[in-house]
Amino acid sequence: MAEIAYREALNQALAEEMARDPRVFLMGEEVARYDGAYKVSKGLLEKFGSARVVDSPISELGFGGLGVGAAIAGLRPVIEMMTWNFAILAMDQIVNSAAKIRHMSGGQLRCPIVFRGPNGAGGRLSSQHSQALEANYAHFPGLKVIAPGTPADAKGLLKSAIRDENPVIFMEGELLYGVKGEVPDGEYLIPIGKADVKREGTDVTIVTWSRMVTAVVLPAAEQLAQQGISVEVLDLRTLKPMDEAAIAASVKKTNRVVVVEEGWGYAGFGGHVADFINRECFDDLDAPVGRVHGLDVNMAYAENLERLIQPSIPRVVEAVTQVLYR
Amino acid sequence: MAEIAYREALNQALAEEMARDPRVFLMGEEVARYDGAYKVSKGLLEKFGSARVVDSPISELGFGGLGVGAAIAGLRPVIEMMTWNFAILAMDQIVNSAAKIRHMSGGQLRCPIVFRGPNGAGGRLSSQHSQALEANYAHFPGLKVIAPGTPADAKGLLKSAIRDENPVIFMEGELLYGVKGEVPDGEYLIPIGKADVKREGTDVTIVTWSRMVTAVVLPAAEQLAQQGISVEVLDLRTLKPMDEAAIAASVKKTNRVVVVEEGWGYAGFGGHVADFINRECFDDLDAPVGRVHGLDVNMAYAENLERLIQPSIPRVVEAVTQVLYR
Amino acid sequence: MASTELMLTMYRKMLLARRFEEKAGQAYGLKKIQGFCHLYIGQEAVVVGVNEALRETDWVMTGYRDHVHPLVRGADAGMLMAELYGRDTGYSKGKGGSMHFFDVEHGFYGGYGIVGAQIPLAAGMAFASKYRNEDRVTVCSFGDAASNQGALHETFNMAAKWKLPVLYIVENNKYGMGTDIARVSSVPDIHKRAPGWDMRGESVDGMDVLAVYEKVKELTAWIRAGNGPVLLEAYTYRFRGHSMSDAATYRTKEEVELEKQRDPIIKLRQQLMEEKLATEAQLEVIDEEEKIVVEKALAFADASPLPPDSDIWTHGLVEDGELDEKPRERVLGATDVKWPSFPTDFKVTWELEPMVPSSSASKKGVA
Amino acid sequence: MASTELMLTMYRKMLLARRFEEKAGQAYGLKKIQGFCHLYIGQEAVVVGVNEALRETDWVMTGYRDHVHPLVRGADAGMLMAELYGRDTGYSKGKGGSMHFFDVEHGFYGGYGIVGAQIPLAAGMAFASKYRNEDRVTVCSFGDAASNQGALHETFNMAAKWKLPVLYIVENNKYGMGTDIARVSSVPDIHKRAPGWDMRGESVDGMDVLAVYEKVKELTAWIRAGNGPVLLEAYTYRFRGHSMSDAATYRTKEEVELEKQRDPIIKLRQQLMEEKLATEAQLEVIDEEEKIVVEKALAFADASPLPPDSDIWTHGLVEDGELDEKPRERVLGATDVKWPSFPTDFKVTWELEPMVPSSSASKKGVA
Ligand SMILES: Cc1ncc(C[n+]2csc(CCOP(=O)(O)OP(=O)(O)O)c2C)c(N)n1
Ligand SMILES: Cc1ncc(C[n+]2csc(CCOP(=O)(O)OP(=O)(O)O)c2C)c(N)n1
Ligand SMILES: [Mg+2]
Ligand SMILES: [Mg+2]
Repeated sequence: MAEIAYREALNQALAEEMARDPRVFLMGEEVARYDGAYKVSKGLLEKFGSARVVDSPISELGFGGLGVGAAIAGLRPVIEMMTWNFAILAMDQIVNSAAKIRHMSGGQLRCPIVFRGPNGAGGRLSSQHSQALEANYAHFPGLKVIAPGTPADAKGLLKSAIRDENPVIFMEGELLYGVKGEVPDGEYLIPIGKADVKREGTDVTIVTWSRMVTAVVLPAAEQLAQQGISVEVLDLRTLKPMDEAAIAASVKKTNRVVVVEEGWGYAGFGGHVADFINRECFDDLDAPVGRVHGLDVNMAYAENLERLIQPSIPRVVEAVTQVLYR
Repeated sequence: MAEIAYREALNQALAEEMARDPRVFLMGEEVARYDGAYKVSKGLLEKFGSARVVDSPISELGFGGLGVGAAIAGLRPVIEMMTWNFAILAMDQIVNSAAKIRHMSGGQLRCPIVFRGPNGAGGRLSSQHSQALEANYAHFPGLKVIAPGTPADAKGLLKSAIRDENPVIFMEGELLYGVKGEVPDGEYLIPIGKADVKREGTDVTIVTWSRMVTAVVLPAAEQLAQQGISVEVLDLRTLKPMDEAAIAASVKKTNRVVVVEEGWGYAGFGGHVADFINRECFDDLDAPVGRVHGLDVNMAYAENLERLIQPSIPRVVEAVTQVLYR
Repeated sequence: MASTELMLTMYRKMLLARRFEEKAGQAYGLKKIQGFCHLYIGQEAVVVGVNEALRETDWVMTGYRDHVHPLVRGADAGMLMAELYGRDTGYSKGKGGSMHFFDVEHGFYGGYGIVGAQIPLAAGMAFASKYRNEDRVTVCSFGDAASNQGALHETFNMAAKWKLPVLYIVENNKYGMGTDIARVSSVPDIHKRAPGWDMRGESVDGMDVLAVYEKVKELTAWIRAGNGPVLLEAYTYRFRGHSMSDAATYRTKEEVELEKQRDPIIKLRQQLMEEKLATEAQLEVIDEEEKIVVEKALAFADASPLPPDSDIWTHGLVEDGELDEKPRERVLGATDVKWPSFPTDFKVTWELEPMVPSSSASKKGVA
Repeated sequence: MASTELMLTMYRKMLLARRFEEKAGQAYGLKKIQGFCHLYIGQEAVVVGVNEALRETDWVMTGYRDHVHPLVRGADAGMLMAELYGRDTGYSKGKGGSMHFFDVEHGFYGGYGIVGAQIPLAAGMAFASKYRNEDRVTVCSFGDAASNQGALHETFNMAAKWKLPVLYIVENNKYGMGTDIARVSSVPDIHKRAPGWDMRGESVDGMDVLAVYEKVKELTAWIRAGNGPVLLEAYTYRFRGHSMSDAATYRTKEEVELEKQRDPIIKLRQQLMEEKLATEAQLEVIDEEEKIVVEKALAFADASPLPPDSDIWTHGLVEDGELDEKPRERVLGATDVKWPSFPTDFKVTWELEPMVPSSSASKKGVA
């Protein structure tokens, strides 16, 4: 097992799948000669040539839709959105074309495509560049939504996403690209829809995903352990479909839950998770499900404001303490 | 009090506000000479002229953004989206410009604009034309979201929305336009953010909004009354900000809740409501919050499938029975 | 030049389209068809002229005014009508309805309800063809009003830059819903915008099926030769309202009457007779035959069941191992279905742009 | 022709811009500024030439490469620097940072981070001006790569059709991030696309401040006369990377060196000296003075506090009765602040299109 960065894990996944399947191509802004704005596609142009690693114009709706067209015509596009903030421009093609073509055609067509790119805050980028937008896509039938938090999950899930027969929204963490972790060598696939216990515990379950896993929740769990509180950390990894069995099993064990997410709480994905637990695990719950999320305000540039708006270790610790009624 | 249709109530609101304030103008596809695709703007062109009632090209992103520019320059645009399905094309300008300009400018600018149009199913229109998309907008800080279910609420709230200093997402019910109801004569304003008890009851609260109020929930309540079950129907009317006090008060009284919405359940707005109740009214709850929502699938054209996919009176009755443990 | 046989084929197909649509309109009045229903009546010369100039292996797509595009490609009229009725025997099993026809077997790829959304999709299909080095043209129709969608600008730029084998046909019927295109377009002759994307732009009388046919023959040859995309504007007219619920009072009676004198079916009929290529009786027979086709289609749709209730759950996500639906095989048990199959192992030989070593790229993340 | 005084003003402003940006770059190296930071160095002639040709009452907006647009309009350098530092004394109280400068007092309306998003906004501002019958031009800059956004197509069509008083300036610095515009645009000379919208398109040497000034004088006069929008392409070059984190290795050293010989500041300096309009010593004094302005700006920013933590909650929604922030008044206690105020009672006299009775419209709902 090698320790590599999240961006490198993604790069491996792309390179391996492109080598394996000539139908796979990568398109997006700056993905080819520039190696990607975040260097995820480093070296791919040299390896696979200019028809398979394509620098697009700044035309998110256009190349997003072009990808969908290529997918229904038998290719397996990976469309890089420089960030999900910009992908809002392409949302129509994602939710009205990609997510609906199989259904509208009565099963005549399928649309195997991956839309991928960084999600969430990038560090002092102010409001237009710091949005975690998973809830918006998870809402639509016809899509799968993935948000890996570690290099290994990033690699294993991107490979599965590329092989999937459906449109997949693959949300990377803008601040995760440089984060390192162990990644199994060689062919490594993680099934879509399976959560992962990142830390076992008995007193309380924290359900989370993406950057929150390593940046906030695991350190908070460590801190809580020192106070004698045993936290189970359940990393959803896939948000749609959600691993309800894994959540239910953990709740059965700990009887208390906090959901931690980077994005806004209002109509956020955490509310969906909490609602599921409250309804389906009601009898196992000893306290209402707690939530920690980005404050429901636009992101500010100033250092102190940006820090305060985001979920933090102390806020997670506080939420856990609260559901434990301590 | 006159009994008028929902579309007429909206028309009155527009006409009155345009007469009152020359800064108000209406722009959108077919709003002028055609009187609006759903005839909401009937007669306004004649009354107010071609600079204040403007037929736009089919350019949602363009005229959506044009509206935002006009708003920061001191006008009060009402931008009609022929339906919210098409407004996805304009979403970038709504959530990245309108919702953020005051914040990004540190309070130098304000953006008083109303984006309005029909939301939800329209009747045998298949998947691309039958989406209830309130959750997607409610997620963003910087926006207000309104979804009136009756002609009176439509009029009172549209007038308030036009006078509001903030960007407002105003979602009408595509199948509500012809529905009639009593509307107070003359100046009639309803404050944004206030829910309304549409029927008082003691056994269970149904929280709902928009078309579900009259089409599904009130008839279900009537039916349940015949079984001796007293249902309180709370119409949120405004989804953001949500009238949390009204919800809490009703739950305190009934101890049981069902949330009913037309849209998808997965990461839907109903999950947000349920999560709020579960967390903030936990001690008042005698049963987990029940939910009824559109099935999490794309809308089909076939008559039977379309009917089954949508929330229905029997499904609401069943959900109520369930939270009552009967 | 079109042979007599071809002219008769085109005459037959235009009549089939006309009769099919007339009956669909009637069925709508009887509420057998519901929702939005956009008839193509008046515009038949465009789709028929285009289609006869194409190869079987070419691909076609359009917006929501989509009944006739698959019909003239060979789709089963009964199954199309059944889709309008929302029946299990429809091409999309009743999921799509009027706006979302798909007949992949005959290279018809939809049927899209978001104005202009098919424009980038078509470029993507053409991209796939070029990527696999196939000799195939993708033909994408859209309306005059759709030309003001930003997606068009973004797509035409890419299509032209990458020389994608796609023929865009703007079916300029003068109106987007109730709005005269000249009221909302700064350049209402849309093909005149083509130079802005360094794209070839052409126009044709869309009420003259032979002219359309000849023009598309020429343009597809040009596209097949690797010259890149073309925007062809076909000037046409819809004789009915925008959709079944539109009384179309924004147009004067006189205007409509004048346009009806350009009826493409009458025009071709006159030509066939004047040039003595067919007798009136012969042409009458064709009409009768096509009327029977449509009657049968109606009967088929009427006799067809609704989809099973459990179908609400199907065709959302593709499950492991799930195959694609082949409608004619499923419904009619047809054994002659040619379903597209694409290689999964091949070499990409297309160089989208001359290779330059990426060593010139920065090594640090940036934005 | 520009007077000597005006030439010296332009020289001074270009130097102010250059020195400001150089120091901002250094402060970025010291991590006093973080996130994205896009310098304008090399492009100063565009913004200065444009601005001197405008009136105080005209409006200006641009993308994220926005430091210099407000600076040359009269914004306080210290408060701009404080915004870059994310301090309470910044124009946006530290909420916006580098990409979101706003100085409404001086008619600078932002500062947008979504490529191309300012294009429709500017049309809306021009719409408002025309609606209120104001004699005002809105000027909107964007980059060469932004020209491939669909929003541009949609907006240019409306702006041209409605003859909105807006001047679009495409600051063609040859690259969008790391991509040569000619690699992704089928028509890389963007003004040549203008006829596609029936819009006047022009170009100018964006390294020649006098040429820019003269051209904009002419074009704004034309726009003020009611002729509609114009697209002006200014050919320019950024001497630095796309943003502070871009090493810009996608360009050769030779290319950059060659472009630097076109440095607009050196060019004007030579011209002033050759034409004996200023001595070297005089010009040196100007530079020294502007350096001091920038030093003071840095000192001001350095000495400024962070915004209070409670500011996370401010400027989300406008509360009842809440007034707009006037940054210079708030921070410097300035009393000479001219804040725009728009009438709330007026008559709209603009006829966007000749009135035709709407009685011709259908009375039934339709789509
Ligand atoms: C993005 C979007 N906006 C608006 C609509 C509503 N709509 C449906 S058809 C239409 C008019 C389109 O006219 P045109 O492109 O000329 O095609 P035609 O109907 O004449 O064939 C409109 C506005 C839509 N379906 N999608
Ligand atoms: C919609 C969108 N897509 C992508 C980006 C990322 N991005 C920021 S600047 C830029 C390049 C823009 O180049 P150009 O328009 O030429 O302006 P310049 O930076 O040269 O001034 C890109 C791709 C963005 N901010 N918004
Ligand atoms: Mg049309
Ligand atoms: Mg550039």
